[in-house]
Amino acid sequence: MSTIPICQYDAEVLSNREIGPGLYWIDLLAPEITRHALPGHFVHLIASDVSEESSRQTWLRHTPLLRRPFSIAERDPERGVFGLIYRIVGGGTEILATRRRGERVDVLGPLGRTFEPVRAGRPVVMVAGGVGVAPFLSLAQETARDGRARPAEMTVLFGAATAGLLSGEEKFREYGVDVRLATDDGTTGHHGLVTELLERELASSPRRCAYLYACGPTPMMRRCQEIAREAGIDGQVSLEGIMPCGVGVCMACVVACADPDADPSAAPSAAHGEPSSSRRYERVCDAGPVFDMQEVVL
Amino acid sequence: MSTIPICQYDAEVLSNREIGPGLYWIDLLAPEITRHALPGHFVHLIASDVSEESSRQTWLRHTPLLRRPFSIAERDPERGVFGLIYRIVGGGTEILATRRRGERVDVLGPLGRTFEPVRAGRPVVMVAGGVGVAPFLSLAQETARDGRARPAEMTVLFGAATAGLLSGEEKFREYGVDVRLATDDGTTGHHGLVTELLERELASSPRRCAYLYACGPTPMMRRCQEIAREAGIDGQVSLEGIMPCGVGVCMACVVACADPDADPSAAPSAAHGEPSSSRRYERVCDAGPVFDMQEVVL
Amino acid sequence: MTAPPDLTVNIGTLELRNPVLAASGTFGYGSEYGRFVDLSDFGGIVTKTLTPEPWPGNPPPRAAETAAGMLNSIGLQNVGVEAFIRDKIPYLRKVDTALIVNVGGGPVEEFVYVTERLSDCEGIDALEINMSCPNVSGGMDFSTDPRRAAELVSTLRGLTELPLIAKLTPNVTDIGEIARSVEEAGADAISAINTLRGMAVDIRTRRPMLGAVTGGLSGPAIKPVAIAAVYRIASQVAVPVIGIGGIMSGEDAVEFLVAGATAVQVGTATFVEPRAGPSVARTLAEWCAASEVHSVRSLIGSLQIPSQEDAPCHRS
Amino acid sequence: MTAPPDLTVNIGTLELRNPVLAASGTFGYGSEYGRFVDLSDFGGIVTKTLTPEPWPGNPPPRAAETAAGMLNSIGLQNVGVEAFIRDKIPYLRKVDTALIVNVGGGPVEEFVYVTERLSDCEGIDALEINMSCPNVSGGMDFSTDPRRAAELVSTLRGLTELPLIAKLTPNVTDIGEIARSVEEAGADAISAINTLRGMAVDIRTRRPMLGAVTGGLSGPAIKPVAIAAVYRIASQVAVPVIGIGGIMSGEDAVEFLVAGATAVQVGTATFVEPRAGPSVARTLAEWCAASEVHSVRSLIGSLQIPSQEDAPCHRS
Ligand SMILES: Cc1cc2nc3c(=O)[nH]c(=O)nc-3n(C[C@H](O)[C@H](O)[C@H](O)COP(=O)(O)OP(=O)(O)OC[C@H]3O[C@@H](n4cnc5c(N)ncnc54)[C@H](O)[C@@H]3O)c2cc1C
Ligand SMILES: Cc1cc2nc3c(=O)[nH]c(=O)nc-3n(C[C@H](O)[C@H](O)[C@H](O)COP(=O)(O)OP(=O)(O)OC[C@H]3O[C@@H](n4cnc5c(N)ncnc54)[C@H](O)[C@@H]3O)c2cc1C
Ligand SMILES: Cc1cc2nc3c(=O)[nH]c(=O)nc-3n(C[C@H](O)[C@H](O)[C@H](O)COP(=O)(O)O)c2cc1C
Ligand SMILES: Cc1cc2nc3c(=O)[nH]c(=O)nc-3n(C[C@H](O)[C@H](O)[C@H](O)COP(=O)(O)O)c2cc1C
Ligand code: FES
Ligand code: FES
Repeated sequence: MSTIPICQYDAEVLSNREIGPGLYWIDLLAPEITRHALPGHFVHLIASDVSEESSRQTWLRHTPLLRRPFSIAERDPERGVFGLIYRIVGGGTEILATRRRGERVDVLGPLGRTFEPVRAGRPVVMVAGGVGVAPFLSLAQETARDGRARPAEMTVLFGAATAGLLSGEEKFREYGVDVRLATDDGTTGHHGLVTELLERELASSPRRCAYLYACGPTPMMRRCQEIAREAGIDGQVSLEGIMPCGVGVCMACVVACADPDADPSAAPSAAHGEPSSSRRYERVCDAGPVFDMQEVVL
Repeated sequence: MSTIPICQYDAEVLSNREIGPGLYWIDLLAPEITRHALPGHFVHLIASDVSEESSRQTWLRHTPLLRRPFSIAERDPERGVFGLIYRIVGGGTEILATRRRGERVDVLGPLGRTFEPVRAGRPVVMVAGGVGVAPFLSLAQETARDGRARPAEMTVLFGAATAGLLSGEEKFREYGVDVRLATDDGTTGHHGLVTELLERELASSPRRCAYLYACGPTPMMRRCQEIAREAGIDGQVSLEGIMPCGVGVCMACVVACADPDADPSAAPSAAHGEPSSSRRYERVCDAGPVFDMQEVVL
Repeated sequence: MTAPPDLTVNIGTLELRNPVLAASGTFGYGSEYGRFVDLSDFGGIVTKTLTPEPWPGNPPPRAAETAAGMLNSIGLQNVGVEAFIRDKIPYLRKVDTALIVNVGGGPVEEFVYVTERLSDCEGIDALEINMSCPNVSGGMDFSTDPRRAAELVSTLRGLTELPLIAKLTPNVTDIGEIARSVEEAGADAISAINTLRGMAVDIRTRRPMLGAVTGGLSGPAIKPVAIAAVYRIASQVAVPVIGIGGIMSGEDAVEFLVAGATAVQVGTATFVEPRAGPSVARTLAEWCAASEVHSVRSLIGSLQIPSQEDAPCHRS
Repeated sequence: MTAPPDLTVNIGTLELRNPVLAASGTFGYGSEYGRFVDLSDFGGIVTKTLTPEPWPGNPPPRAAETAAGMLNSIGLQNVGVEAFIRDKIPYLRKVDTALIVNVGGGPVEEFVYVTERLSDCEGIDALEINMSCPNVSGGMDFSTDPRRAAELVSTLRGLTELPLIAKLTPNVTDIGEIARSVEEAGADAISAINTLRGMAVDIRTRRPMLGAVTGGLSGPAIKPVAIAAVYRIASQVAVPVIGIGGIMSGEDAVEFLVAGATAVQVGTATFVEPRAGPSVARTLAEWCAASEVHSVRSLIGSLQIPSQEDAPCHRS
């Protein structure tokens, strides 16, 4: 459980615009959340319109029912604004995309465990698949902002299905981060998997990858794990999980972890005659979403 | 089952505006429905946004789930437009009020049994409570249009909680219909019940009331029944009922009727040892919403 | 594009053009929606439960909307089997789709009477037995007791050559047990689920929203319960299962088929969208085409249960 | 405005500040939401089901969203009773609200162990017995069999002075029968309902959406089922009933009270709105004030059943 104060905030939509096919960027005014947000943090928001002065039944205002988790992609602490990048995949994101400037969105955050900061002298590579780029935009921005490390020590390998879905890459360039692109359809950059870029990078300039971050589809992260293990590189992954509560109470969002002795609720009880195991289940919303690269079983 | 063709139509919203506190008027372009609509007909519409090109799950597009029934209040057969007057009472009407010009509303209609036409030489009184005025706006308009009776032979007694909810009365005046108003709070017209206006009218000029129509809250219609019975006047009431299907299949919208031998499914079976009764249940959507004044048990 | 997917399925000896049926009580006697919906787009139509005599039903109000669902307490208002044969069958015979007639009643004799009257009636393709009516007079409840359920089915089995489909209630401890017993008694197929027992209160008047106090819950809200029931039944019996509950789209139908259903019925959705049945059939076909599924038969019971060797324990 | 409405209610000897509790499994051990929600706004808090030892739970995925509801198959992942006493009770003792600890397990001995460990633990106001876990290992299911349910309750009754609340599953033929048997066995109150058995399928992968295949349905979708259960139980027993299922607003709480509940629990709604419990309590108070209800106690079981002399018959 993190010590950053959690805040529920009725954030004002400052802008909400399509930045690629089915890809959106939303800016939300929420000073109290913005103030404490660190790279890797996510928010849990209500996509539907829940304005108080409504004659709708409460459940009807909450359709779809559950909050939706999104990684913070950018923040402007002065203005108290943070930004999210999201892709329309179902009802919640579709409704979110209809929210207009001036409307309010109920946001809970900042939530979760954050990335290890980038350190001077330890060049990092970030492997981003699709909207998995979000937390790395934040990591790059904060690193550029606080100056603890030179942006030049950061490389982002960014893959997506097609060129239009690589929105956000220009921000990395602004921050001074080195960007390599990959697309499944070859419309730009490497024609193929982003993990192939990683292999190439490690082969050509291993010194530029002393630490690895990954966020994206599970097969991508699994491959990153393998590559990191083989190359003996430390790193972190940021995971997704179905998150009813987002704050660690419901135990739904778990991922299997390899280390057997971290959480007392983890050790399977041999007393019940159940198979024992060296795995435990950790909550992605609370122990994660950022985990040690090799700790999680993907 | 009426012989008027039922049509499901993706009607375009031409306008949708507030005409009183929580009271709205919507104009819908639906030539095929408009063509056959008669006074007393209603439509069954989907309040939520059900556009086909959506990534929302089907159930999510249909929230709230069921269609909502509304009486046709006006039509312009030339333009193919009909109008509804509706009050926001819950989620469905609240969402309907957010539908904008140019959007589409899925409408099923025209549905139900219609009013006996106004006949020359048989002066009628229409007693309207609140949005119960809708079918009488239509009755007045059609009567004025087809010229079969003189509008001067029509009187509408229109009651509502407060003056602002008497929207529509100006249309009666346009049609040349005599209008008397009543409000619960006395903001305009008679300070009291609209049925008191009816009693007064019957006492002062009984010849102007050879036939009675009523539509509004149940207590109002019950009182109209009594008054009509005592005065020996024929007439019709237009009822409401919870209507899942609107087309006579689900059997949910029934009202108890006094006449024992109209519908074969009505006679209670003594064979099962159930109490026999002189009542039967009739579907409001199909045998109604317009019923003979004395036939229904309110 | 290659050949369109094969949508045909079999319920016993009955072959359906596609696996989508209209559910009993939500499609009247066919003619009402037949005024403006093409009935031949359905795999079949199940008519409103018939009792021996016309039945007046429950006091209103009989319906209430709930979150993603609705309650009803119609109480089987129907025209009775004689009027059905006289007035409704002639129309239904002309419709180019399978006709399944739903049979109900209080005591066994009523089911027997209706079944006998229908069994030599031309144009009927199967009978569905509504064993799931929650409150029949006399307190006899055929589908909550496996023995009584089996008795009813085997009695009717002796009376007709038509395929017999037993329709079960979800309001039981183990629907799989009831399914086994009706299968043994000779049911050719099992329909599940009927509505869930439910209730709503008007807090302003402090009265029940339904005249009959309690009623049956249907619509998308109950789909997860229905899928679990179908999955359970399919694991217990060999006869085809017809899945019912909250289906609104072709994707919903696929979910039921993958969980073990051979066909599905569309109920409440038809009130929302009179062409829901045909639209489910069409989007099912589109989904199959897009997913390279050449025959819907290959979907039936195709659920993949991931191996759980990863899992430290199973306790839910 | 006159005096604010009296919201206090009694569950046996336990008086609650207001009738709104946080439901087990949806409020962790209090401290998680305690970081940003004022826990003293609750009538009480029910903690996550405890087993004797820490329990790892089911394989993921453990949740799936459904129409107006959600499925979960957590599988009772919890820290175990020892860690609870050591790490969680000290915090909970300081919170100014009633503390109800939910007790679970597979075999009876596990319930016995947890109950004994908790019964002399300071700060606990009542125990809720989770008899409704759908799939406990060994196939023992306490709340679907009235005899076993009674045995469990009477065993625990002998071990503690704390009020005992039996929490029942809706997945039974007659929840009223189970309620009667646990009342006779000494339960001081009955909580209903736990989740409905449900399932969902990912049609793309043809896999169940839950690692455990089936799970429990909760949220607004199940409210009508919960109200019917509360109404049925209240007609069968004299002890207080705690209503649970889909509550999101003060109006929902009123519905449960009028149907027969003495208190309510808010579960899934808390995920949507962390202050759902306090907000239900507040809007309940507002509703009472606006409706001139001076004490919520006067709402309990105040349902008016209209006389049905009008009705030709009752068959639903
Ligand atoms: C910590 C975290 C950070 C995330 N950050 C981003 C981000 O920055 N940008 C972005 O576009 N997406 C992000 N996601 C994924 C995003 O939450 C889902 O795409 C979104 O919830 C889908 O909602 P929907 O209603 O459109 O889809 P539906 O499929 O209709 O959702 C149905 C249900 O499944 C859940 N769900 C569906 N897909 C996912 C998923 N991939 N992860 C978790 N739950 C899911 C939904 O929350 C909902 O409960 C993140 C997820 C997590 C857990
Ligand atoms: C034949 C007919 C004609 C009608 N004409 C008009 C009209 O011209 N103008 C107008 O404002 N209203 C009219 N009504 C009432 C209107 O249908 C309801 O006010 C509306 O359905 C409420 O929907 P909601 O979602 O806002 O309310 P909610 O209370 O949230 O609705 C919940 C459910 O109850 C049903 N319901 C609620 N109130 C009524 C009601 N009074 N009658 C029937 N069902 C109801 C809804 O349809 C829905 O299924 C008519 C009703 C009928 C049956
Ligand atoms: C208004 C209504 C009436 C119904 N009447 C019957 C009936 O007469 N006989 C029957 O077997 N099922 C009846 N049902 C149950 C449906 O056939 C179906 O099993 C149930 O509604 C679940 O499906 P759905 O969620 O698609 O509606 C009725 C359902 C509704 C909503
Ligand atoms: C994620 C989740 C976990 C739950 N865990 C428990 C539990 O450990 N013990 C228990 O008795 N009930 C548990 N429940 C059931 C709830 O306490 C409650 O009975 C049910 O969710 C219905 O209420 P709701 O619709 O308000 O959520 C859980 C429910 C959910 C959604
Ligand atoms: S989402 Fe509830 S514990 Fe993580
Ligand atoms: S609304 Fe279905 S029969 Fe009238």
